[in-house]
Amino acid sequence: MGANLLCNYGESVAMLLFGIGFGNLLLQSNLIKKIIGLNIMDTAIYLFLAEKGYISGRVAPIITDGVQDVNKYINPIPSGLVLTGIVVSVSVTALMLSLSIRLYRRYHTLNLDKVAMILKKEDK
Amino acid sequence: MTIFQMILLVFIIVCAIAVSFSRNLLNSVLIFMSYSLIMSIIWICLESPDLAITEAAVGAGVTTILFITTLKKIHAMGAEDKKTKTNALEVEREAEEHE
Amino acid sequence: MEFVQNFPAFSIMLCLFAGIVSSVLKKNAAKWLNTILIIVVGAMSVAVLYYTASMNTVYVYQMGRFSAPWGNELRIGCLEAGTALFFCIIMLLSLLGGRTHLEEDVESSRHNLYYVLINLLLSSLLALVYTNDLFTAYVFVEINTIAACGLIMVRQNGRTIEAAIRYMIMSLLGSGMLLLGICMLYDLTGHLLMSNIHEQVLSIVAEGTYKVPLLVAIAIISVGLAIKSALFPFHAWLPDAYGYSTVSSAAILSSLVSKGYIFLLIKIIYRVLGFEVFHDSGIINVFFIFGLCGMIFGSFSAIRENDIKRMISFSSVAQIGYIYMGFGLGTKEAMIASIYHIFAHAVCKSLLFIASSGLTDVSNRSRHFVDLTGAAYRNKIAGVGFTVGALSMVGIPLFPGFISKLLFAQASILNHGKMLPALIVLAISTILNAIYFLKTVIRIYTPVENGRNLTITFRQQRLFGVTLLLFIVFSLALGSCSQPIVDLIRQGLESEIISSIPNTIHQLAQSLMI
Amino acid sequence: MIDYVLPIVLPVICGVMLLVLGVPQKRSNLLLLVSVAMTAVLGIDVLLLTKVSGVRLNLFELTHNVAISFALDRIGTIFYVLILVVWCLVMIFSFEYMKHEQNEKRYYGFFFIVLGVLTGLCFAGNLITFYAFFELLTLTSMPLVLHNQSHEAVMAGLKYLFYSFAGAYLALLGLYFLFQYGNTLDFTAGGVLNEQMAAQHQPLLLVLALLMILGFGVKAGMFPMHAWLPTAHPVAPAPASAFLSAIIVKAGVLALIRVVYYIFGVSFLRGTWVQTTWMILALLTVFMGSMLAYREKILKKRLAYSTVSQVSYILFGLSLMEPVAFSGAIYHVIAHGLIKSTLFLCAGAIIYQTGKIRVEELNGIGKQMPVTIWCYTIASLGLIGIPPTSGFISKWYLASGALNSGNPVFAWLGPVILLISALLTAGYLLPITMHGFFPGEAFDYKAMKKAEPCKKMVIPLLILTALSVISGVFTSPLLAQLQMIADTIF
Amino acid sequence: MSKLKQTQDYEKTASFKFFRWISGEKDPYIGTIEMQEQSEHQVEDDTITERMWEKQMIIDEIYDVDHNRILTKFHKLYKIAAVLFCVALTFFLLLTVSYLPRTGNAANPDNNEVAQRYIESGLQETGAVNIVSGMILTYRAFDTFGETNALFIATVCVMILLMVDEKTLEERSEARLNSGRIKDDIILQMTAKFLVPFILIFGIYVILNGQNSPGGGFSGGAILGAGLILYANAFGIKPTQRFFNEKVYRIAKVSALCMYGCIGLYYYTMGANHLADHIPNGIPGHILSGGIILPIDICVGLEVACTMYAFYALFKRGGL
Repeated sequence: MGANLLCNYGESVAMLLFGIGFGNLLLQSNLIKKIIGLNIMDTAIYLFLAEKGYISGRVAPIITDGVQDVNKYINPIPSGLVLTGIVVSVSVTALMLSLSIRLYRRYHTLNLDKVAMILKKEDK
Repeated sequence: MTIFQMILLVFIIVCAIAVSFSRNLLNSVLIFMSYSLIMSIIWICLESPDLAITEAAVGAGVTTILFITTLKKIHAMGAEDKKTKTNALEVEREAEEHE
Repeated sequence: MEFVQNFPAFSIMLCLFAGIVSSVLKKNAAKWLNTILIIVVGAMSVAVLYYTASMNTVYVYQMGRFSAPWGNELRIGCLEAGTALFFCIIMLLSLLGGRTHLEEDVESSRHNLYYVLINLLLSSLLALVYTNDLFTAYVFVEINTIAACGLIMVRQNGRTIEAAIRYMIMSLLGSGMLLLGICMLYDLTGHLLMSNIHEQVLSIVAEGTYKVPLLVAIAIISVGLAIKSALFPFHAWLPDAYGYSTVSSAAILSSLVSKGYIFLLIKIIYRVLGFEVFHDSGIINVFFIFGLCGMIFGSFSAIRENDIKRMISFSSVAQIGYIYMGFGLGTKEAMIASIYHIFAHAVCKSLLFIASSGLTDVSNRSRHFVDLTGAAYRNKIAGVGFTVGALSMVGIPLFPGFISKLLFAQASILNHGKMLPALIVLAISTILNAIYFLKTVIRIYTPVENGRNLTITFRQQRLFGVTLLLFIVFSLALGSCSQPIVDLIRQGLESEIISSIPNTIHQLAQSLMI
Repeated sequence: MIDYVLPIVLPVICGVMLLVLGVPQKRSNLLLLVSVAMTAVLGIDVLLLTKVSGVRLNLFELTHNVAISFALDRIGTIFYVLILVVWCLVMIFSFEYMKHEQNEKRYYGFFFIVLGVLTGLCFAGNLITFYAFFELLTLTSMPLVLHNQSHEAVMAGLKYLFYSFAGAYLALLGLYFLFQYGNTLDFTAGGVLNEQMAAQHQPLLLVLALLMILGFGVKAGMFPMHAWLPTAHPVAPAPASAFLSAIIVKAGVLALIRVVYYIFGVSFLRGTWVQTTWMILALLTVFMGSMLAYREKILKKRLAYSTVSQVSYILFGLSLMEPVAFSGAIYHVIAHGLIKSTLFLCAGAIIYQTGKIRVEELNGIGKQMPVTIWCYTIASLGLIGIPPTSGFISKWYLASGALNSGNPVFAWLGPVILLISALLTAGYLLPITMHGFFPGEAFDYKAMKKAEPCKKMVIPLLILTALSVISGVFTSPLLAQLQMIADTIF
Repeated sequence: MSKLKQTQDYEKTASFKFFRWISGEKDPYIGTIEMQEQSEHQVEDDTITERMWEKQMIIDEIYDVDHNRILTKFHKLYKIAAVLFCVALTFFLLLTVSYLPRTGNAANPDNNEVAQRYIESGLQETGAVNIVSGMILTYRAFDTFGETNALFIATVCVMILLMVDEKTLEERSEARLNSGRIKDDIILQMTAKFLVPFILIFGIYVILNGQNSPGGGFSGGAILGAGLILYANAFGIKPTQRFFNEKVYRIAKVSALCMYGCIGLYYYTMGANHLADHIPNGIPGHILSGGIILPIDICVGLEVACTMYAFYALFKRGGL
């Protein structure tokens, strides 16, 4: 184990969240919960990025009274990436939700195991 | 500041776990909404207000609306796994007119 | 700066424009727009390919005012241009071949939306091929995933919805891991452009700091892309997704989408990490083992199948195993073999899918072997097409499959540690391929007496027949005179390696000079 | 260019035309078509064969240093002539025979294609080309096996496919390595191995040699992987099975000659454990094949087993790696090709006329169809090795070659086993003649009626029999040729 | 009968099998990959009886474990494997974190010349006070355009899935009216009447000030969309359609995206070919400043607002 686990508590939390979301996406049998897990996973990554961009004692990268000094503002790049990522994840979420609506209309359940069983029966 | 951040982080983990283990779908969606709100607060603490605004509008606002609309569509606003026959029939009809 | 050099950016933007416009067009207009678009993009790729191959250059195209470490970039070599051209050809042929099925499977109010998906898919593939920026790659990977999901579920019955959901879940896991890996790399190197990341990675490795994070980042990125391209243990979503979607979707998915991810992986291996760094990390052995398992397992489950399309899909699992086995061998020869196999498999697999659709048409829409008996007599051209594809998969000489197997074998002999398992598994999986494909060929050529099923002559489906003929000619050309293609791939890879120790100023000067 | 490509392409074109063209209404028209095509093909082949030059032709490159190239040498010529003769006679025979089989058109078409592929096999100038045509041979000869698509025929065809592909991929495994260890893959007498690399990796190369011998031996029905042969040959229509066990099995023999004498080279293999293993397998196959044939009751299956044993005579002769035995082996290729096709055609004639397939039903068959049974008898005498038939010469050379190969064990074990197997051959072939001509008292001559087949079937039989005798009498020119070949490769 | 028994054991012995193989009677195919006859492939039809049958089937059979023991066993195994995988993944990630550079440390590798240039000369080069939006819209413009297209293609997929054609839409709303399921929630409507204008104005403000203050196209568009959704939710679809129907939606979205695309193409080509561009950066801090940032922000805001509302409407009633 390295030295910085507790200094980077933010990242550690982000990784824990990533694990939780991953687990939800893998383990939850209900589709809605899977989708929530997916969102948790994405936000965890964004949290990680934002923590990485943060520099203690500096302010948001919005130029106030014309000071353009590196030592005043935090790193703007991660914020930009996260901004891009959030939009992508919301579009993916909407797609998954509409898919689950259709699945429910067809099979009256959101439990993928049950759907698999129904499909088995259809084959027979 | 860091104390506040730590509390928020602990809270967010609690939210995540609670989402995973709550029986009722509506509850988990609501918990997830609060999760996004806390996330936006954390981002304000991390000096990135753009993210905070976007997360509050997109993550906590629109996504939650979409989730809840979906729950209405799949008749899961009540308890999850007890749909009565009549409910089922209604589902059939609605599904028919949707197809 | 010659005008030709703008073409990659133009083609990507054109595809996006076409997609946007098609969303409000009528059905036929969207169809024609799409066809013309693909042809134009192909022509542009030809021009770029000629330019890069003749001058043997690799140039960097900055998307915007700002040069290398600050702005987005494209990076174009002959390998990229050739791949783009190939993707265009395959996509055009698959669409033409599956058009009649498209009419039936998709209700007419959604046709233009289908073509929107196709255009955006093409744009994302081009961007994956050309880009020089990891985060751009991630964004377009997402577009690619969503478009692929749309292609699966555009034919709306329960199975495709379920298949689309499984596909989405798996590939979202994959892209999550990919994004996390990219973020870690950014945190370690402070860059997002491949070339700059590569410099920093080299220095990190030299200093020996951040060993663990670098290793984990490489691992996460590789696993994410492997999940998305259905490497063996992660292939659960594949048979349904390919087997039940409409024909051209199945052809495009199996031959292009997964290949796009694999190509991105190749770029990351060469341009971001550098081949040596990747080779020294243990990931390469994991790829090797999983590739071998995939080759065997895919063939076995294909033998068990009774449904022709699912059988073809399972054979895709096996073929992707070949490609990753080539990565795992970890020599340049093996990499060349893998890239050649990407091309060969793309051609043959789309040919197989389209021909099998022609066969199922004449056996009243059933895809089970028993009903396919004698289908080749009822639809002759489809039978011939299927036979050609099958022979190529089995690895009969004069077909592309044989050449790729030959290249794999020659490459694996150079690597003494992995020579024996590679060769043995190669032989075994080839025999398994022979079993299930030739079984099918015999079955479709077994005549039946009762003529209850309709027969389709060439005249009734001119477009279909011509497409299949083009496919057959294309695959024969790929198999019988493969030398120029292999040379092109080698040249491209060498340019990747040479310029994989760049300094940005020099690149800028070069791009100014040209 | 033309003299190599045309003989390969023309039959294939004829076959494909036959396959895709619509079937004519009257059967006679089809036969007319086929015979015209046949005469054209044969004429052109013979014409080009007279003016073919031994120069090498590189058609095109698959990838770098993997070229499709043709070169015709003496061995190839001998096989080619044999193939042409047997092919056209069997073709004539099948004009009549195929009357009671379904879709003849496909049969004739694939017969033409197989001829083209075999021509390519004989002309092949390097291992890649040879391998390509070998695979194609498997694919194109399979439709002959599963001609009447009964379930067992299909399963037999699949079995044939499985065994052949398994063998071919064993060979391919060796071929991959030869890219590294050989200077070139062009067939050159005495081997192409790179000396110092061969010296370094001798064990590996020996394993490879064994693999390739086993792999190509599958086609020749050698012991461990012979099981497809007795399954596949009987289910085919009689002319097809005649062609299969007279010629297509010989493709495996040609492959072994190419690999052993033209790729690895005698000097590399002689005296190694590979040679010993090969000899043991060959002799085992000889003995086992005759035993199985002896206890087999169905005529065609019995003939198939005898093919297993007789082809292994050839393999034994090759495995001795010794000039006289080599000439004997090649001579036996020709003898067995002629004789075995005769025997199968006789069986076919019997089935066609009387529908009897089991040996014990054939009581008094000689009274019904004397000419056929006489041909059968002469041919079987040849196969047993009674002078003055060709079988005698070949076995004589094989035995003497075995004796003056300095090998302590096989010098005497070989001839002994050959002798035993010859006795067994007599045991399983002659009873048909005896019971056929002397049915015994129980047989009533009233019920028996003349069932001699028509001329289209008898004439090929007579020609083949005559050829098998003639090739046994006038041996000197052929032996001279074989001597020259032996001089080049030893 | 004992003899019979003997033959049966004999058939089990290895010697018998060996001999069968020798004499070529052993067939590797029989029973292994033989092509068995299958049952007819049934075409699935979406009749209501079919549905009911399935529903019944779920209720009856799926829930009891005995019928599908293997499947449940497989699921248990899968769950265990997945849990192990997740735990291992989390552990490795934490390990990685423990080796990563410290948070908030100014000397980290990611605070390099790139960030420096963005901060120090971003204002002059882009004319944006808000460096983040300046960065994503000029320096990294290509990413952002791709992301907008991701949003667009997601809308297309949702349309494919949930769109129903106009006629059924009409009669369904008729049915809604007749069945008296019309929205009349006074509190909600009053609140909405009071709130919606402010929300919309705030959204527009956020969009227009994207280059000067936090926010920009995406957040502002999302706010606008939220306002529209609130309005539609309070007053029902019909009043909303008076000013925002499918036609408006299509026109707005396509024109916005095309506009964005044209600006982007112009910007890329001009930049790549090193030609001068003619869009002034303006005075930093003013509304009309920031070169291409302001128009792009407007386009993006329009597109995002349309998309968000379209998501809601499609989810709600399968059409705009």
